[in-house]
Amino acid sequence: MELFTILLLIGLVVCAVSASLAKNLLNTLLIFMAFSLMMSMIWLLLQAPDLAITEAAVGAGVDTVLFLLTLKTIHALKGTRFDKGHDEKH
Amino acid sequence: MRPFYENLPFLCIFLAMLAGITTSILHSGKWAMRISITVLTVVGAASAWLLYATASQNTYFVYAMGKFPSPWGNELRAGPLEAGLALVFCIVMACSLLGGLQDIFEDILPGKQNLYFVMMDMLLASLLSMLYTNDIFTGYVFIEINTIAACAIVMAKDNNQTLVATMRYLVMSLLGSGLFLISLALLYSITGHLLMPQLGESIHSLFVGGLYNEPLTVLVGLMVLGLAIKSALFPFHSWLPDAHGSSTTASSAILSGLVLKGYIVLLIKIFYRVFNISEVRSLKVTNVLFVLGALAMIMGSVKALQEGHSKRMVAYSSVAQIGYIYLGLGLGIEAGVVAAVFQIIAHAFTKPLLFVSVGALSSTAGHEKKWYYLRGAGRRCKLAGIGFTVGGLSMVGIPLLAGFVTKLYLAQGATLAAWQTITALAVLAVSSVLNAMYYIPAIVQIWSSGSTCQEIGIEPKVRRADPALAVSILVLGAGVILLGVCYRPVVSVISAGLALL
Amino acid sequence: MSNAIATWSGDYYQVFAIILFGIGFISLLLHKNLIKKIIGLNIMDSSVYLFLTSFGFIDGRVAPIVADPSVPVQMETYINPLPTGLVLTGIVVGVSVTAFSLALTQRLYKKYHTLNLDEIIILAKREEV
Amino acid sequence: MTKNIKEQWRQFAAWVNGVENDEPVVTPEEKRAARPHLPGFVHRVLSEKNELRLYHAFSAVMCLVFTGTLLLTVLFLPTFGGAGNPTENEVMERYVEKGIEEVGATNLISNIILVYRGFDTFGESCVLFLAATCVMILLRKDEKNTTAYDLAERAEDAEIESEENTTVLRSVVRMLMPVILLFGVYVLLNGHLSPGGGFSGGAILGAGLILFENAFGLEKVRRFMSEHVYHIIKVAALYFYGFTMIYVFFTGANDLHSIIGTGIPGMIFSAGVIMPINVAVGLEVACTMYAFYAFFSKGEL
Repeated sequence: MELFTILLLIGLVVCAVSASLAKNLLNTLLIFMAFSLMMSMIWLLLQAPDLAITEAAVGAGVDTVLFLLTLKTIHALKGTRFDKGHDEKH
Repeated sequence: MRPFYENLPFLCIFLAMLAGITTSILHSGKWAMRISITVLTVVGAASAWLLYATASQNTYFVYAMGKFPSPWGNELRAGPLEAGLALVFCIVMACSLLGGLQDIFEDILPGKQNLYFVMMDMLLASLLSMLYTNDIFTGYVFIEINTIAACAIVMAKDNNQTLVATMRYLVMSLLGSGLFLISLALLYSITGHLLMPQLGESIHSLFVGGLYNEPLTVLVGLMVLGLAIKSALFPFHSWLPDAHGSSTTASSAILSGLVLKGYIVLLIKIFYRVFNISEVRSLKVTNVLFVLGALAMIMGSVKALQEGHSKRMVAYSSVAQIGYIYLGLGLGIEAGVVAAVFQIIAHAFTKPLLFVSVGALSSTAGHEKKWYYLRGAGRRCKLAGIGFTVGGLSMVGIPLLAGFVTKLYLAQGATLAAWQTITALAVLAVSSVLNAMYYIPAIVQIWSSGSTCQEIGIEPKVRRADPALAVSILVLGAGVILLGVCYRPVVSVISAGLALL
Repeated sequence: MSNAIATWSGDYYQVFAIILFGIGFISLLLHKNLIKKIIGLNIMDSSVYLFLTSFGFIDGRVAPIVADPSVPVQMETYINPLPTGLVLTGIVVGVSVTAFSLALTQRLYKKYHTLNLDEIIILAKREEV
Repeated sequence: MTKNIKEQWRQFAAWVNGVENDEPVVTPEEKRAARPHLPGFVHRVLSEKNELRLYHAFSAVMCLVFTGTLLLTVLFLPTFGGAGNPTENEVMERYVEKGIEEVGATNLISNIILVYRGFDTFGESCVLFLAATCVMILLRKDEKNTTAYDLAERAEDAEIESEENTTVLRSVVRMLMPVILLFGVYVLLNGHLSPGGGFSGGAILGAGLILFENAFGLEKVRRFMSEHVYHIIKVAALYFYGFTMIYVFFTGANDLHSIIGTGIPGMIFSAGVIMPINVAVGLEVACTMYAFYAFFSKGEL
C-alpha cells in the first residue's frame, strides 16, 4: 500500500513538472487533469473521501472545462478549423 | 443573554454581506450606491456605539459564532482598538466612494455599475471580519475575499492598463495567500489549534519549553512574508503603483487607504494575540521588518520623486507610508506599535484625501493625469486644491496635521528602542525631506497661474465641487486636521486597545 | 544526515507536498505564459492542501464517517476531521480564484493577442506613453 | 426519415474523416488581420529589460530558499501519522465524540464545516459568489469586451453546435443526464450521512447542466435557466444560508432557545440545519458553475 502511495506521489511530481514544461498548452491541460485525478486518489488514501469527491468533481471536471474554454477562446486548440489554415502555412 | 451591543460586530459583517448579495440583482448603479452608503452609515454608527461601550468600560468581549466557544467554534473578538478602526474604515470608505462617485459613473458601463458596489460591500465585510476575527483560519478565508474584491475594484474601469495591473496584483496576492496558508498549516501542526487564545497559550508553552523552535521561526517568517507581499512592503511593492495608479478614483483611495491596512491590522493581531511582542522580538522578525520599513520609506519616496504621473506619484508615496507603519512595528516595543496604529489611521484619512483631490483636479484638465498638464488646476477647482494641499502638507509633516503626529510618536518610540534609535531618526528626517521634495512642487504647480493642458488640445474647465465631492473632501480634510490637533484621545484609545489585545 | 533521510522517508507526504509546492511556486513566478502561471498556482494550492491534510491523518484509523450512530463514538477509531474540513474550504477558494484569473486571461488575450505577461506589460506601457 | 438518417451518417462519417464541406464564416486571413501586428521592438525591449532578468533570478533563488527551508522544517515537525501528535487534542476529541450528539450528522466533517466552523464556510460561499460576479464584470457581453469579430466567431460556433452535428452527443446525453442528476442530488441530500455535501453535489449538478447545454444549445437551457432565474436562485440560496446562519449564531451566542434539533442520527431528515444548507449551497454552486461555463463560452446566460 505504501509503495502504491509513493508511486502516486511520484506520479504527481512527474505530472507537475511535465505540465510546467510541456510545449503545447492542450498537453499541459490534459496532464493537469491527470494530476487532479491522482490527487483525488491520494485524498482517498489519506482517508478523506469528501475531498476525493470534491477534487474529482472540481479539479478534473469544472476546472478542466474552464481551461478548455479559455484555450478555445484564445485559439490554442490546434486542429480546430480556425487554426487549420494558420497551421498549414507554418 | 448578553448585552445587545455585543452582537454588533457579527450583525455588521452579515449586514454588509447580505447587502452585497442584494446589490448583485439591482439594475441601477444609483440604487446600489445608495444601499452601500446606507450600509456604511449603519455600520459606522454601530461601530461608534461599540467604541463607546468598550472604551468607556475599558473592556473587550469575545463572541462565539454559534453555541460552541473556543477552541471549537469560530469566534469574534471586539475591543476599543477593533471598534475604533472599524469606525475609521467606515468613514473613510464612505468618503472615498462619495468623492469618486462622478468618476465611477463615468468609468464603468451602466450595466455593470451595481457589480462595483457588490465588491464594495464585500470589501467592507471582509475588512470588518479581518478586524474582529479571533480565528486564524477565518482570517485566511476573508483575506481571500478581500483579495478578489480588491482585484475586482481595480479592474472595474476595464481598460487595458487596469486589466494588466489586475493580473499582476492577482498573481502577487495569490502568492501571498499561499504563503499565509502554508504557515497556517505549520502552526496547526505544532499546536493543534486555530483560535487565537488557545494558539497563544500553546505557543507560549512551546517557547517556555524550547520545543519546535525551528518550525516556529519558519512559520512566523512565512506569515509575515505573505502579509507583507499583500500589503506591498518594499521590495514586494512592484504591483502597487500600477494597481493604485490606474484604477478609478474611489478604488485607488480605498485600496491605498484601507485594503493595505486590513492585512497589517491582522498582522498586529497575530503578533499580539498568537505570539506576543517580546516573543516576536526574540525571533528577530521585528528587525527584518524595521530594515524593510526603513528601505521602503526611502525607496518609495525616491520612486515618487521620479514620477511625472500624478496618481502614480501618490501611489508610490503609499509605499513610503506603508514603510512608516512597518518601521513602527519593527521597533518591537509598545510605543512603536502605538505609532504604527496611529499611522494606519492617519494614512487612512490622508491618502484617500489626496486621491480624491487628484481625481477632481485632473477632471479640470480633461482627465489628464500628468503633473505638467495640471498647472493651475487648483485655481479651477478650489476645494480639491485645498484638499490636496492639506494632504500633501500632512505627508511632509507640517505641525497641526496628522502626518506630523505620526512622525512625533515614531521618533519618541525610536528613542526608547534597543538599537534602532539613530537609524530610525535619520530615516525619518531623510524621508520627510524627500516627501517635501515631491509634494511641495506639486502643490506649487496646481496653484500657479495659467494652464498648460491646451498644449495637448484639452480646454481647461472650471469644476464646481458637487455636494458629494465637497462632503468627501471636507470630512477627510477635517479628519486630517483633527488627528493633527487633538490626537491625545486617539492615542489613549489606541494604547488602551493594544493593552487589552 | 542519515537521521534526516530517515525522517524524510517517514514524512513522505509532507516531503512530496513541499516538492510540489516548489514546482508550483516556480511556475507561478517564472512562466511567462499566463495559462501555465495559473496551472502553477493550482499545483501550489493542491500541494498546500496536501500538506495540511497530512497533519490530520493517523495510522490505522478510518475516515470520520460514522457507520452506526447508535454505538458511542470512540476517538481512537477515526482520523482528525478538522484538516479535511479546512481543505474543503480551501478547494472552493481555489476554484473561484482559477475562474477569475482565467476570465482575466481571456480578456487580456483579446486585447493583446498574446499570453506572455512580460510582453503584455511592455505593450501596456507603450500604450500609456 | 431514412434520408435524414443517411444524411446524418454521411455527416458523421465526414466528421470522423476530418472532411469539412462548409466554409468557415471567418477565414484565417481575416483572423490574422484582426490580430494586431506584434511589433519587433517587443523582443528587443525584452532583451534590454534587465529588470526582468533580475526578477527571474530573484524568483528562482526565493523558490529554492523556500523549498529548502520547508524541507528542513519537516525534520522538526511531528511524525506523519503518529498517534498522540499535537493535533490529536481536545478539539478533535469533541468534534469526534460529541459531534453526533451535539449536531447530529454522521459525516463528522459536515458537522465541522457547517456548524462548528459555520462562519468560515459562509465566507467560502461568498468567495464563490464574488468570483461569479468578477467573471460577470469581465466577460458579460458589452460594448467594451465584444467586437464584431467575436460575434461572428460565436455565430459560427452556434452553427457547429446545431442539430445535425450533435446527434451522437445528444443520444448519449439523453441517457446520461438522468444518471448525472440523480447522482448529484444523492450526493447533495446525503451530505450529512456520507461523503459529499453541498459543494461536490452542486459541482456534479453543474457539470450535468454544462453537458446538457453542450448537446442541446443555449436556447433549450434558457427555458429553465435564464439570467433572471440564475440571479433568483443564487440570491435566494445565499439569503437562506445567510439568515439561517444569523439565526444559529444569534441564538447560540445569546443562549436563547433554538428550534433546531439534531433529529435521529443516521436518518435523512436529521442533523438540523445541515441538509437544508447543503441543498442551498448545492443550488448556488450548480448555478455558479453553469454561469462560469456560459460566460466563458458565450458571454451570456
